[in-house]
Amino acid sequence: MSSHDNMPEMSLYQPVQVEDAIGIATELAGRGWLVGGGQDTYGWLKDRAKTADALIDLKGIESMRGIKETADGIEIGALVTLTEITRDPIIKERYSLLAQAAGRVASPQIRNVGTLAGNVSQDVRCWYYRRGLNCYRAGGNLCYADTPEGMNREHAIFNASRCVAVTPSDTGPALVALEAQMVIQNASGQRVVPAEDFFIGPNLDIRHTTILRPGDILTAVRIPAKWANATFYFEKVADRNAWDFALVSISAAMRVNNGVIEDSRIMVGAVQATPRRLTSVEQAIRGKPRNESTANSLGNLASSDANPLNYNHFKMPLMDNLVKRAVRGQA
Amino acid sequence: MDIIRYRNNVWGEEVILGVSWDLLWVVAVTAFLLLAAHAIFMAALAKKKAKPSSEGKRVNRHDAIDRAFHWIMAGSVLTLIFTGISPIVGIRISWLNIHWIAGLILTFVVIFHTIRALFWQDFKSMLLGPNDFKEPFDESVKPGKYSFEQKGMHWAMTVLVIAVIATGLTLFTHIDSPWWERPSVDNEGTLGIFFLLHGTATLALIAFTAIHIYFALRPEKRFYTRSMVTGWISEAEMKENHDPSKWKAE
Amino acid sequence: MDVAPQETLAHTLRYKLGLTGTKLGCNRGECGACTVLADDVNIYACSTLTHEVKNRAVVTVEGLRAADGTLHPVQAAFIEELSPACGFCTAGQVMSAVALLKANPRPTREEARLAMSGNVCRCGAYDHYLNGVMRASGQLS
Amino acid sequence: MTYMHIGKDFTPPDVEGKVTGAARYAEDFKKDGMVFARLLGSPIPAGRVVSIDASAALAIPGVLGIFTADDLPPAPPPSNPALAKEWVTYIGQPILAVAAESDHLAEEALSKIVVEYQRRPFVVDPLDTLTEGGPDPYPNGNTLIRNAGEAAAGTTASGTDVGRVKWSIDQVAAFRAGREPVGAQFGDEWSYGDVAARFAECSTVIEEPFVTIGQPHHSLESRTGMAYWENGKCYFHGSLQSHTVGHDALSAMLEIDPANLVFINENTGGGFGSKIFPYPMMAVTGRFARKLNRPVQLRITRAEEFYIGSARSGMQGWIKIGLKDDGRVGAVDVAIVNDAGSGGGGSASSSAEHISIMFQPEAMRFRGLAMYTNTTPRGAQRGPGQNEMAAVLAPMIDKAANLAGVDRVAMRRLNAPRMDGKIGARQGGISSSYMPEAIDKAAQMFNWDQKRSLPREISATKVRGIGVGQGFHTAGSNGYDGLIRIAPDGTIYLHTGVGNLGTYSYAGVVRAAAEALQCDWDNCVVVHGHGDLNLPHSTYQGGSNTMFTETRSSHVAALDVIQKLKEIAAAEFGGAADDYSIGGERVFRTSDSSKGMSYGEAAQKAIAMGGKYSGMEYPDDIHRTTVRSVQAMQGTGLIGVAKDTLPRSGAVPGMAIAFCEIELDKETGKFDIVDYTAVAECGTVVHPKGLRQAMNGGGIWGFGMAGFERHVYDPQNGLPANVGLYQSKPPTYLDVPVHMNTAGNDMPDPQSPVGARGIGEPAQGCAVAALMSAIADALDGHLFNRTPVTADMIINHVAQNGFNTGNLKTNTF
Repeated sequence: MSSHDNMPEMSLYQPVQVEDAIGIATELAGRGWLVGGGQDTYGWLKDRAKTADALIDLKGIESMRGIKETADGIEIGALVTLTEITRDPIIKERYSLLAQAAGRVASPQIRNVGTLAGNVSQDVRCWYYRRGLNCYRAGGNLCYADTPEGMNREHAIFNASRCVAVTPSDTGPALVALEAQMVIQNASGQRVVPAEDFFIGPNLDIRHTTILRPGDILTAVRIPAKWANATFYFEKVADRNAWDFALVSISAAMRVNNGVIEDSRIMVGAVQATPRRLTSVEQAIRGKPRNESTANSLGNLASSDANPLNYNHFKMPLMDNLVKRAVRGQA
Repeated sequence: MDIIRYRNNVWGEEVILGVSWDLLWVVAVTAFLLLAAHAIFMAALAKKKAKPSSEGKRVNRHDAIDRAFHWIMAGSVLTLIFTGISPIVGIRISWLNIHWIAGLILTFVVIFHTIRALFWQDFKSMLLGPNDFKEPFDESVKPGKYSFEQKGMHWAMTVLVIAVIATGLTLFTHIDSPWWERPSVDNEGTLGIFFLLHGTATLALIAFTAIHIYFALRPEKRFYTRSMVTGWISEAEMKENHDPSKWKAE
Repeated sequence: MDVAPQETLAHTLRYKLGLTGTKLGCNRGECGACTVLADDVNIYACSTLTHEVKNRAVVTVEGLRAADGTLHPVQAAFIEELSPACGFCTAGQVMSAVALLKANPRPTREEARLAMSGNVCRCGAYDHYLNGVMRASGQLS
Repeated sequence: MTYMHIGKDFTPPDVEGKVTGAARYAEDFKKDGMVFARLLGSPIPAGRVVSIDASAALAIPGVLGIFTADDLPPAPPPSNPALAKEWVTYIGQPILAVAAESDHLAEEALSKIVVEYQRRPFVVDPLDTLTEGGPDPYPNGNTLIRNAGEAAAGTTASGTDVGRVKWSIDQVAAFRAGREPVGAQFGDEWSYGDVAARFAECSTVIEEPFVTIGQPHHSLESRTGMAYWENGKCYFHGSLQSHTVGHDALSAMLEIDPANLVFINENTGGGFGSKIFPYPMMAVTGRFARKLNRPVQLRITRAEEFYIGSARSGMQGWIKIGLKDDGRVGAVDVAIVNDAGSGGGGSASSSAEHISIMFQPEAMRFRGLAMYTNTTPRGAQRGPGQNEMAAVLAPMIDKAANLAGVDRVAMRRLNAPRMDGKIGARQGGISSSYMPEAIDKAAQMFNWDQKRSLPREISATKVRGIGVGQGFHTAGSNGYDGLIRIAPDGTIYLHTGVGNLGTYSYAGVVRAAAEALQCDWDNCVVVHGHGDLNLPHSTYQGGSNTMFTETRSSHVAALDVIQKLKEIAAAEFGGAADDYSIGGERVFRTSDSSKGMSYGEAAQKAIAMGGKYSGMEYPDDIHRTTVRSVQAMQGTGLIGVAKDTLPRSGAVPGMAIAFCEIELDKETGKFDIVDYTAVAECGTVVHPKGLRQAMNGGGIWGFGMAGFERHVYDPQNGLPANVGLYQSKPPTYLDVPVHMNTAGNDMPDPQSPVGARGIGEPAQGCAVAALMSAIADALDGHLFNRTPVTADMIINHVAQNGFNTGNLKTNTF
């Protein structure tokens, strides 16, 4: 078993036009690796747990930067850093949910370079998988985490399909809650996909967490005006308050009128491979006052159909508690 | 191109992971080329023979229950092949549950068929005897209920289906199901061998399924296919293709 | 100087330029010992390709002294507060503090704590580094 | 007592280098022709190396060679070999090193080397191997047995072997369930007093199980060495906590005369017990350099630091505590099984020692056993034994005190050691203790009386927890050498062989010499960190040991200087040495201060007089390391050198008391530490900022141990989960208090010339104990019986979902 600290030899492309980047990515296909902030790239490569022939550094592409207002909301360039999101006046004012989620990612230095696109595209954090073991997600025949004695405290309680890893993204659930649209470009053009469909679970593709395929580049994220200035609740519970990935996170957007919840989108992170939408909770609170009693009436509705592993039962009460906090509006 | 895929196990030892899916393309291309060659050969060289009439007296060839079995089996096999291949070729469907449910259906119908064939059907009519081997070389020898090719296809399918079922059931025990949780894997190499066998049998099954479908669709054999839908063939078709002395039709 | 395409900034600084003040604690972006500034923003040099910052102004701990040799106020304050313990994380702590004070010259202690939170100190000298930040920003005397 | 230097803040000379980046650590050194070495680790938890094929690696241009176990003296179990061959006992264990012209090439070579292994059964839980029929981590057993004399602390044990001990399934089951394993075999036992009789007198008796984790050190500098050979001498840039005390051991590892080793180690990026003595990897660095005849830098990765950096031993135990009506601890019975990893040992006896001194039970029994497992080797880590015991004991003591109806702090004060305190099996005495006063001081700083009556409920979901805890470690020794040189220009060179592990004690201790010499600190130069700088034989730096031990050796060297100054002055001005005094860096006739000379002039005179004055002669009881240093400085000034033979008796206790107030969120399992107050009972405060640094740093370690740091092995395959920092979870800025409030008790210990004892380790013990106590308090006294208590456990407890404990194990947190 070798432990490495050097990057493996590989080539580097630094295109300045998105079309060039797509061309290179298409040509390299599976042997190319897109780099935004790179914060979920270099560890994989240094550990030799994944390999690629070439890095395609997208940071030189100006068209993928910046946050701009559109007719229906805003468009955030894929290369916008998490720090920029936390500081952007429009996002802070209208979509504070996203700003809060971005502000809880990893550490300041990682937020300074880590991009929104990278945060939603990052790979799962299952420790077996990250060790470079040949599990299902790595193309193998088995899962080391979901076994009678597997150490799976951080793993999924819903929708596992052979792989039990969870989505590590803090901004992903927030984007789904805001009904964001993901703008994806490839050689045959551009397509716009709802954030909800952008994330995919192991039942659909055990080796990927998003619908992106080689040659696809996530160039921007659009957030519609629908949830602008809505009532938001974000909370992330992690072991340590810096660096660590969520044990469970909640991203909720609500339309509250005269204290009554007219509509809501309640998303939970880190309980399954994709952001989990709690439609049953959304229905249960529709038309109800946003208060303690509505929150308490939910009981364990959110976690009732969970399927916990050996060490992650705590995620059930934790997510129920976070849902209650979101519904009643305070910690 | 590899035949077998190898990976390191949890302790860095090289073990078999399974069959190389490159072979899927080999099988697909080979089967296509062979069948295309056969089609061309038949079209160009085979002498035009008048097709026996499907009118007239009907002879029962397959009971409804056996036809149902066949089509359930066909459906489950095709479902299994499609769901099994989709993740390999990059089709994103939620395949796993469909796959094992289809596998269980296949298992049950095969068990049903086996029992029925052994006790209620004319089991001997499917046995391959020395005489059967004369059939391809002597045009005067006509088969009983099943031709040499049909018997061959049946037994090949039997072996392959049992192989995929046996290996598939073993693999099924290694995933979560409504009845059990997945176990720990003591020996990844053994698991890999099951994957290898399942994959290899699947490749062969795909090839034979392709051949089977091809012949089922060939004009001169289509009446058999009809009989698998309707249950009967015409007396003319029977006389043309079978030796009534060997097939005591009811 | 020849920089390989995949080379990290930390590697270039330490092994090509001999700027060994920037430390490698984990080399995975999990400790902060390699923190440097790129255009006044603190980043992990272990998790940045040198080619990524070729058009940016990179400052390491060695580059903080004034032209006349005077220590940077953060450095002076860290000495005064006996902020470093073993010292291995110190360069990174200094750089994060410098980045913070450029963006926010008079942070509250809570703001300082958030801004410094990407730097682990295994010796646990956090209180002393925070004192140093408050001193460097003129809020502690 | 009014001191010139003691108790005053100062700026240690190495701080500036740390903030400017000029301070150099082992991996910052370059040497012409230097090559880079990397280790290859075992992918299997147990087995043996069958063969190594490095031909493909060696065929790469620039790859210079490999170094295997065959290049080292044999190291049969239970020694922890630098490179394994016949006995591979944990995943990540180094098998070989490879060297190349660049680090990049060395790493490329690693992936080209094919090692064939034969696997053996493995076990990662100490109770699994202890159970009859359970697998053994070594082919010949599961525990260390001594078949000869005791080995020195921290060194590779000699006269030891691997043996086997098993318990019946019932005994193990009882132990796991928190009951006494009746009749079970232990490896280490002691007791004093009539335990049964004292329990009979107790009105409150509790019995509890407990488990603590093994915790990786993860010093921020992953251990590195750079060695080269010139003219038969080995120059070794290393990373140790101690300096000269390791010299002979490192020489032995390299099989050279100690005179031919130059060990250079001015800065060390953390050690926390894992670098007290030379560690096995250093043999590879030095010997590989000799084999290749090139300077070799061997640096390891963060993951390798987890594997070979040693770790705290986890423990699993059972305890019975009896309190009398008035809250006095009548008797304690404790049984501990340690997880010794694949090497090293447990510290169970030290755990019991913590109880014996902190609560002075009238009678006590201890039984301990250290089991090997196929996990990373264990070694000393900040208060080994004592601190993890402090962690699990604090909430239990709270429970007992509450049951007995005594205030938790009053109960601790009642039982705290006083000047006549006793410790351990032999109930020996201690040098001094002002623990009751320290408790009073801390309770007042924390405002215990007011806080304990605060409502527990803060809001619908938040509860307050108030905790108190104590830490202890023996904190001092004696018998090392002090060395001082006054140069002809009057500069005072204070030589110390103390290492620089980040506590600034290397500078703090020589302040005791400056104090005795009554000299201006600006005229002093601290000489340390480089073998060519003529350093004395100084103490090992572990066990909070330095401050007491080395202020003594500094003091005796200073006394020697003073005596020589007076003799020189007497030779110049007549009379007896006793007629002279010092002051203002002069030695002068007490009755006529005009008859005197400056230190510089005295040094010039010393050179002229020769003999013992200029180091031409030296005491015959000083260590050979010191002898070499004196010899190298002969005739260069006034040399003061002496071995510490000052009187000493009893254990030297370093102690601390801490208070903690937390706000715990019952819905998320998270808590904020809103007040942390601690007082060190460590004698006179030598360096106030340094003391706070030690207390605060120890506090952070305590918080990490109590609530965050993890040690996880998968029992199915022996894989460790937390090789990286984000999985091991050392606390960050955001997990600890915004302010920490720490101070010293500042009561002098009579056995130190400046009254000082050490404090490094109790600083963690008191913090982890106080936080564990506060968590239990916030949850209505619920005992988790383990550390760490992470958010998930608190959530499970609050939810009462029954999923909290499972089997308590040392490697599954």
